[in-house]
Amino acid sequence: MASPAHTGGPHLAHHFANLDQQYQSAKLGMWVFLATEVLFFGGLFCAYVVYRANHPEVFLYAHQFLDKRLGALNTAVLICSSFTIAWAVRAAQLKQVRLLILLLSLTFLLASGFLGVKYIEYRQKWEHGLLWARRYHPEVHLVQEGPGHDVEVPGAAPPGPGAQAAQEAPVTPAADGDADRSRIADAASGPVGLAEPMPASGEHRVVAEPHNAQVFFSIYFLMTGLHGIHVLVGMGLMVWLIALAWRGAFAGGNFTRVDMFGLYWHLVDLIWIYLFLLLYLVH
Amino acid sequence: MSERTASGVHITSLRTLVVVWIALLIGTWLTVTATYFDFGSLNLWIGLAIATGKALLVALYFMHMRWDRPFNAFVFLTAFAFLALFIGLALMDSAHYQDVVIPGYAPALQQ
Amino acid sequence: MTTLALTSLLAAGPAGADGGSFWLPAARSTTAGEVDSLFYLILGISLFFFVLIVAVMLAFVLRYRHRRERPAEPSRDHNLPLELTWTLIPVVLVAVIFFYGFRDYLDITTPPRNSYQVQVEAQQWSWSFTYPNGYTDSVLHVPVARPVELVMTSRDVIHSLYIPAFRIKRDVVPGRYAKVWFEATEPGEYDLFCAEYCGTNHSNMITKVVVHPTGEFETWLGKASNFLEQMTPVDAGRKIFQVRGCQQCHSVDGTAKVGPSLRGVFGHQVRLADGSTVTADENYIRQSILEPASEVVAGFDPVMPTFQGRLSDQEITALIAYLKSLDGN
Amino acid sequence: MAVSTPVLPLTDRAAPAGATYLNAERGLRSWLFTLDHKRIGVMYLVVILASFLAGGIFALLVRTELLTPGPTIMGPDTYNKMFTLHGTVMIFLFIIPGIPATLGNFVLPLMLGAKDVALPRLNLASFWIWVTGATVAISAIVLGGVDTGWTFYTPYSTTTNTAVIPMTLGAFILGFSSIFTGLNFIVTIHKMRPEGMTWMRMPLFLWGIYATAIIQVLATPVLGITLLLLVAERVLGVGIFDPALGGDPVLYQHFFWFYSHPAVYIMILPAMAIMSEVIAVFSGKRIFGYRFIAASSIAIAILSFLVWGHHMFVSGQSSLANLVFSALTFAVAIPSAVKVFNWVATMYKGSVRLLTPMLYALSFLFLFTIGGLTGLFLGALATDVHLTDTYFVVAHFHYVMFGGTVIAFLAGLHYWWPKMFGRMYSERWGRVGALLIFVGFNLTFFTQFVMGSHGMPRRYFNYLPRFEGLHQASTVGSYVLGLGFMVVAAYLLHSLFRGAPAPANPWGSATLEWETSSPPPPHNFDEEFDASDPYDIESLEYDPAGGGYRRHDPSAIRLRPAGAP
Repeated sequence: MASPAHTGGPHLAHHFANLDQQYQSAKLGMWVFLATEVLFFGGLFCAYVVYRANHPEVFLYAHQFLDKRLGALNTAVLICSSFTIAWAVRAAQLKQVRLLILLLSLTFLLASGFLGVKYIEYRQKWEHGLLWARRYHPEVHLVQEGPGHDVEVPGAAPPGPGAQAAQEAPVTPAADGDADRSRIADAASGPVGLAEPMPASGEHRVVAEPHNAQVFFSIYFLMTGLHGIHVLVGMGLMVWLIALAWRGAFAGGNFTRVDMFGLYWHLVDLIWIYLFLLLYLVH
Repeated sequence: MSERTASGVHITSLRTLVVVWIALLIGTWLTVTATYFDFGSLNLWIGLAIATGKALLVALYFMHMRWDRPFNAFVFLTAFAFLALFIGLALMDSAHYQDVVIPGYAPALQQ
Repeated sequence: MTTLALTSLLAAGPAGADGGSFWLPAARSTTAGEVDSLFYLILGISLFFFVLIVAVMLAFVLRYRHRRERPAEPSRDHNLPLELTWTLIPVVLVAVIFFYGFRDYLDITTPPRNSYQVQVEAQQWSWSFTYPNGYTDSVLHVPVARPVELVMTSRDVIHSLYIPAFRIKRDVVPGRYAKVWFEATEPGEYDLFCAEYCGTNHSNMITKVVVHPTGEFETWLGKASNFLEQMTPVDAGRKIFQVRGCQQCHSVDGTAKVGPSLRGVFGHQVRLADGSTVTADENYIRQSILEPASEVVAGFDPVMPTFQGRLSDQEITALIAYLKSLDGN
Repeated sequence: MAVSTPVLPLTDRAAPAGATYLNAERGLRSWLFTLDHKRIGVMYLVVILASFLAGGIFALLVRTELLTPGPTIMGPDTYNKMFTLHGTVMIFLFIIPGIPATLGNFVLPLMLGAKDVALPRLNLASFWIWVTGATVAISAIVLGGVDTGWTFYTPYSTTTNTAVIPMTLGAFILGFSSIFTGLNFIVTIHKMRPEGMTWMRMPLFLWGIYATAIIQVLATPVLGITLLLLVAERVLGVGIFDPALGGDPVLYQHFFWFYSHPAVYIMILPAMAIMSEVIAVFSGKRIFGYRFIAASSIAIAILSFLVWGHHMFVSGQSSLANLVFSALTFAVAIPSAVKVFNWVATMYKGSVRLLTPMLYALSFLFLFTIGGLTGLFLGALATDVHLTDTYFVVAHFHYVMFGGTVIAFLAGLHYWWPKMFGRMYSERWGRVGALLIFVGFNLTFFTQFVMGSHGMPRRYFNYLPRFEGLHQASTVGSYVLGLGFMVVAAYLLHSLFRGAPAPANPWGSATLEWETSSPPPPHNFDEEFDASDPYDIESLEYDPAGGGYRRHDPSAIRLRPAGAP
């Protein structure tokens, strides 16, 4: 709304009666946009719920390949970035431009840290072939080492029930009973570093890979990928805001744009809170 | 306690921000430790409860929902209502047609 | 007025062909009667409301036509009792329609216990029906007055088995079993369409349902299923060629279709997509039947499905004999 | 979100006295980067009508091909690409943006007595996103066309080698244009209503546009994620919807129809919005049952999200879901019926003027009633098994979308034409066009009801000989329809240059857009309004000199002139 050269108070557009009407219009518009984002991500959450409800064994089996500690770290990083952007909005309202620039840069750093951790996780999946459906060639499988403790071990998974020919005689299909679904206890701690080879001590019962385990990784990459794109877009907007702040656009207290960006960023954090729970903490 | 901008918009105090921030970090720690105890079928719901609690904290305090026009909150909740409708009906149907789905059918992956 | 003129103009329409009414083809299955009665119930309700609304509209337009000296008379702008009645009456009517719709639907989708089961396999642009004794045919033969259940699956995309005369339709989705049942009431031949868009020859994915009078079905099935012994290899090969869907994509008169024409192919050089040429002998034909994508003829897409496990060796040798016979003529 | 292109600041629109929004500024840049909702509405009108022309040509090609069973003028693949293009162009490019983007954009701020929509730059962004999306979608034609139908059902859409990705990306981008228009209208109606215009004193056109905006905002994002997943399916092979990779094609249909059924209400609600205005004005009296019509708009908007499963009764959906969706489908039929009854009741004791907009309104009532009633056949489970995926469905949705939305669009276009362009069109030719379209439409689509109930499947390039007669009648009808539209286009274009200058209020309507000149000045109004009654037609009188209507006491609804303290 404000023309960049303008450093006085917030600028009133010609078609509004007063500043409050203008601010509330921007606010309502932003909340409606956040509603569309909720429904946009909602499609993926629906795919998650449908596949998890109908194939729970896939999610119990496959989520153990995700590193809980990196997930938790990322959640903390995003929560901190939510804090810094909320404080930045406060700084903009109080016309503390230097503090605003510092806090926006801090949020930017935290966001890039978040993407860095995601890169590490993605590279691990890439190396172990744990990718989406068409490129799912796992080179790691779970070995049940003692009660309730599953551990990642390199080496191709044994042909689980999934490989059995799907073209058996077309009689009404017997439901795939739970008999051969291994009892996967939740891992006491996150899987040991994916890279380290498993000490071959004693006999270990290999956890059979359930049917269509690749669906979990498809949903994982779709959800975290789309979320990552939203983080990238957020980082781009932060650079734009820092540039505007540098040129003094917020000196006059016209904080609307920082406030709107803050709402967008909090929603990105809010969606990650659910992603972390649904993808990493399945049990 | 609550300051106001020139045009009357509420400014959240730093103390509130820090308190909510700490609460969120504790919430994250709580979610992770909750996975170490097995509450049986309740696990999912406990996790969701904690996550929703954290989400409410972010929405109410960080996103000013508590001091803003209630209609904005109503718009946000409507989105979740329609999402629940979509997930609910799609889940109801998919759960009821699993008996005719060929288990593990993925011919492109079998070769 | 235009619609009335229209309907009389079209009375000939498809109605005359098979003794059906203006609106519906002849009902030839036990459940078709229920569907038709519901259809006419809804038609009645619709015609009544349609004529009512249009008549009242025209009456008001004519009665209250604009004349400068006669402005609009004052009249109420809302009337709660009237508005409630014309809300509740439709609610009751649609509830009745919904109830009959669902009750008849349950009859349509619950097959009787002793129904005769036929396996159906839909693939891009042909149907194949496998009878309990293993015989496969591209035309659905069924006994009259006996419930028949079709257990269907698709090899590629979504198709939909639709028999208008029996008022049944069911999508055939890959990766699952679709079930539909009917009990034919009249012997005869009825159309069977594919009703879910499935590509280039979607409109040619048509076959027939032949309903045999009582007692004749078993004799037909007996004679048809051991055609390999009775017929000469060339005739058996021709039957397989027509029944198993080969003719949908390969012609025998030289014109290329989705696949190359097979006339005069046997024993001659064939240029492959990768530029090499190979002679079309028995091994090449057996190979292209079992692994079609391995040696694709130049200029054609590798869309032929594999027949691995769907054609017995005896059937393949009969097919090869048939292709040999295509050489000269 | 701000478009950082150099834009004319809004305040400096000190247009010379008497200048209208059309001639206040000159030059292409003043149009392409305008923030004026009226210019954006006119630009949308041009591109929307161009899309309608393209979609219409594809339709005529499809109908010409169906003159004879075998190939008539094209092969099966070309035919499949042609009906897909007809579907996608008509739906994503024309009818979804359609009325809200053109008439809605132009009339909404005027009806509120406002100077512009709440977020003008978002409005311009929405237009440019439409242009981008349309270009990407149309590029599918040059890349070989797409032959999946506008529904893109998997696994066919993931296995065909035609240009599915450009078309789906185009539709994905167009989705955002629709979201931004809806968002803009919600904010405008909430925040910019004038003095005295409470929710229950708002013109019914705004109720209809508001209900449409709710659906645009809540349904379109799910289309976005569905199309994105389809592109991911083809490019990466994520196996969510592709059964070859373990996905579930029926889940795709749930995703697709969760948007696409509310989308048909995005199409019909603006049409109903126009009907409430046109029928009230041309019956010369207050609308009947204002509360019921407004409430049913919102009821339709909400119920439209509950019924999508009736597109999937035979597609492998479970019987329980069929039961639920069939019952809910009948619930959504009630508000539409209530509206039709209210419109007919409005004409009671009125003074009905059969001008062109009213002719289209009467055609709407006739055709939409047929469309709505044939929905009963498709909502009942037993009859739907026989009728779905046949020409009966094709006829049903054309009666509702074409007979409903396009006919109402023509009514609205003629109704607001004087206000938009300051010219009157020729009434005589208007009536000829309306008659041609009405006869052509019925000949084209009533025949398809008969074909469909006799079992003629849809999307068939080659059909059994017994349907040839009906197909030929339908094709002849489509030619009459095409002729009708040429007549309408001719006299409307002619009126732009040589039409009689239009008075401010040619029809005698009491809503605020008629309180300013035709065409309006760039800033719409010079005073503020106390708009407490949009339908007090009694306060207007016919002024033979100006050829239009005038208020007895103009100051009755005017507060102090704008700007004065």
